[in-house]
Amino acid sequence: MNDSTPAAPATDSPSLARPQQGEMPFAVVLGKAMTELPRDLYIPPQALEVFLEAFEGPLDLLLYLIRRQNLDILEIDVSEITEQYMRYVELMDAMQFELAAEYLLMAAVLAEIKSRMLLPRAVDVDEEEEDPRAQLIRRLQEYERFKKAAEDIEEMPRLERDTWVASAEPPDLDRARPDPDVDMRELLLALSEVLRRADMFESHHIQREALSTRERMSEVLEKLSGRQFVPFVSLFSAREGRLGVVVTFLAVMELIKEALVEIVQTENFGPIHVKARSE
Amino acid sequence: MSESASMLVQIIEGALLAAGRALTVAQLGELFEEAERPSAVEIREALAVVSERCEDRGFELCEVASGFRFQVRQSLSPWVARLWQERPQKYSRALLETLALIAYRQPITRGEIEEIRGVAVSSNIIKTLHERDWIRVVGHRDVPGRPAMYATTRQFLDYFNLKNLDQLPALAEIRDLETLNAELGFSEPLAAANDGADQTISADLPSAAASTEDASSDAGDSDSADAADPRAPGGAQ
Amino acid sequence: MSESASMLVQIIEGALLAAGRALTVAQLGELFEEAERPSAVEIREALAVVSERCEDRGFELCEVASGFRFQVRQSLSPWVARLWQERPQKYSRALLETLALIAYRQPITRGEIEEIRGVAVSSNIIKTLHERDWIRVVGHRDVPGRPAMYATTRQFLDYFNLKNLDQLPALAEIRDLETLNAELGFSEPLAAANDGADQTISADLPSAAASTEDASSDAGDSDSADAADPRAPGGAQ
Repeated sequence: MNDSTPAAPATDSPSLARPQQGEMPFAVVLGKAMTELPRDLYIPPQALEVFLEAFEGPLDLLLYLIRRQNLDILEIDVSEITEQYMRYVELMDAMQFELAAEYLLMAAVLAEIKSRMLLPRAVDVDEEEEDPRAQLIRRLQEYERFKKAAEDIEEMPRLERDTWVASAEPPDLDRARPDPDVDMRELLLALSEVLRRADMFESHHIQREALSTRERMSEVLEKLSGRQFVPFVSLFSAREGRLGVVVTFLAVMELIKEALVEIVQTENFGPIHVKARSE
Repeated sequence: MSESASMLVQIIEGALLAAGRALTVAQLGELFEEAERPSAVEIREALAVVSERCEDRGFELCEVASGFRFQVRQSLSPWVARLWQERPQKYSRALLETLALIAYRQPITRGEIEEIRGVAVSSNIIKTLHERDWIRVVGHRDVPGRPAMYATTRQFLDYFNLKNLDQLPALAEIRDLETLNAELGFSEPLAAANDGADQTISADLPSAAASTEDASSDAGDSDSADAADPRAPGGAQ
Repeated sequence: MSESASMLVQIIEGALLAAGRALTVAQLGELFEEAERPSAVEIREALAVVSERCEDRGFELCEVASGFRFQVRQSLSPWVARLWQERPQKYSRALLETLALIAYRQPITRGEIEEIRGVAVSSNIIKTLHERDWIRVVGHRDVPGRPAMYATTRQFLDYFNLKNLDQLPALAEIRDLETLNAELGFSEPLAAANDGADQTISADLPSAAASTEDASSDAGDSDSADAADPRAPGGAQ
């Protein structure tokens, strides 16, 4: 660690931790707005940080250097670019060593390429190994594609800047909430639960027959509602057959037992009338 | 209409729709650089054109207290309202218990339900069941207060795909359901049933009765201690 | 236009404006009772009419990933933007490059993004992209550390006015290295580099492969001194 570098722990200052990741490519340095990249290699030390932020990393810096020479990536003069690149990195080094790690790595790559180019080529050696220059070119090309893609995305029409979703006031709404669904099993479980709670689960038996009787009880009561006397016979329907008649009869008996209906016969063998007790 | 007037109309339309709220004539004017700002009269004229162009469309220009805004036509409310249709909620356990008691013990009064459940039945539950047309008052018991007696309705039977109350699963089946419940590892039977219904059974009602039978026979098969034929009560299908 | 067709057009217009978001053809269908529900074809026909009726208006009908929506015409943005005091958010190059890599190379891990960009990706960028709902984690790569793989979302497409990823601008072409190697007169074949290029190409979106092929033939045509068939390596596609 270089003790002389200004203390800039990554945790304290996000802008220094990854300067090349800064949200703003340019900033105000010593009250002066940086609107352009430096034209020559001299970077005022105070501006280095800002300068670094202008680049998205070593690949971006390399691309910048290549472009400044009006060169195609494929024609880069590794020697010259390396010289320039190293001078930038030296500046960084003097400033803030830890900021420049990724740049230093690139410097090493460049130095390796340069040294290889100086050596005579052995055709049949290292067939397997990729030419570091080709690898660098490929990385630069690949990076450049996405740098361009990012620019394209920036240009794409987008919401809140170029267009807005149209909306209008909805009409007054009658928001009927749909009815909940009920599964028969829920009903059964509810019943079992309530009966168990009532401690009736063991002792209470409801017979299948009783149910149809109870249903008929409801029907009879409904027929009687709001009326004085209803002829007993009118409660029966021949269409229902014998079973129906029996169920109705049992229902009426049950209603009488529960004191829900009153049964009236004014004379022997006369017509029987039924009346709801509470009406 | 001149070109600039047509442009003004478009800008007003765009701004009102982008804002999604009412804008005053002054606010519309502020969309323009001072040098190009149309007069209030021009803006009002343009608003009149905007309004005209809404004829026969799904929306109209309205002037409200806070300015002008586009509104979707009231006549479209039946369709548009479906955009906000809320998901149905689940019924409370209290409601289901009340409904079960009315179904199985009808005709039954509220007092009788409360006696069995051990807690008061809220008026909301009775109201909800009435509104759903699942219960009806079939008479009044001749005791002090003449309480209403409740029974289930045809709509109730229709909803559960039953021809008559006989087709309600017999209480004996509940034991199997309890087994099923335990098998499914639900600690709280009813809450579990609510959740479980969605997952285990496709909740579509026509098949509900059949699934219950399946459930009961499954439970029976998996539990040999269950001596009684679990299919017997299900035979009412 | 029949009366019911005209009504359908109005309902669609009203619903899209009331919703204030994109609606799919299916969602538009759900505005109707099942018995009256228009077919998807009828809805699409009505949408075509809706679109036509926007001509010369301040808004237009657009189809994005989430369906159809009305949008304010881009040409009006200089005026409409004044409705808001704040300037629209600017996004850093780092964020846009990261987003571009995720969009074009999805699914991709943070490590892979860093490899191509040559620098670390700050957690803030990933966080911002998540918060905007533009990216999501679609899985984890089965390598040490099981890094998350990122992909873009429908919200990303909606925000950038896209129907699908195919509508992203085509990636810039990469000239075939083998061809160029020959052009530049290097004696050493750049075999390894070429392998690498193939790998990256296959990872591209469907449309990228075509452009790469174009690129290789362009490069070949431009240099007649090139004796070897320049298309040979490209033929491996």
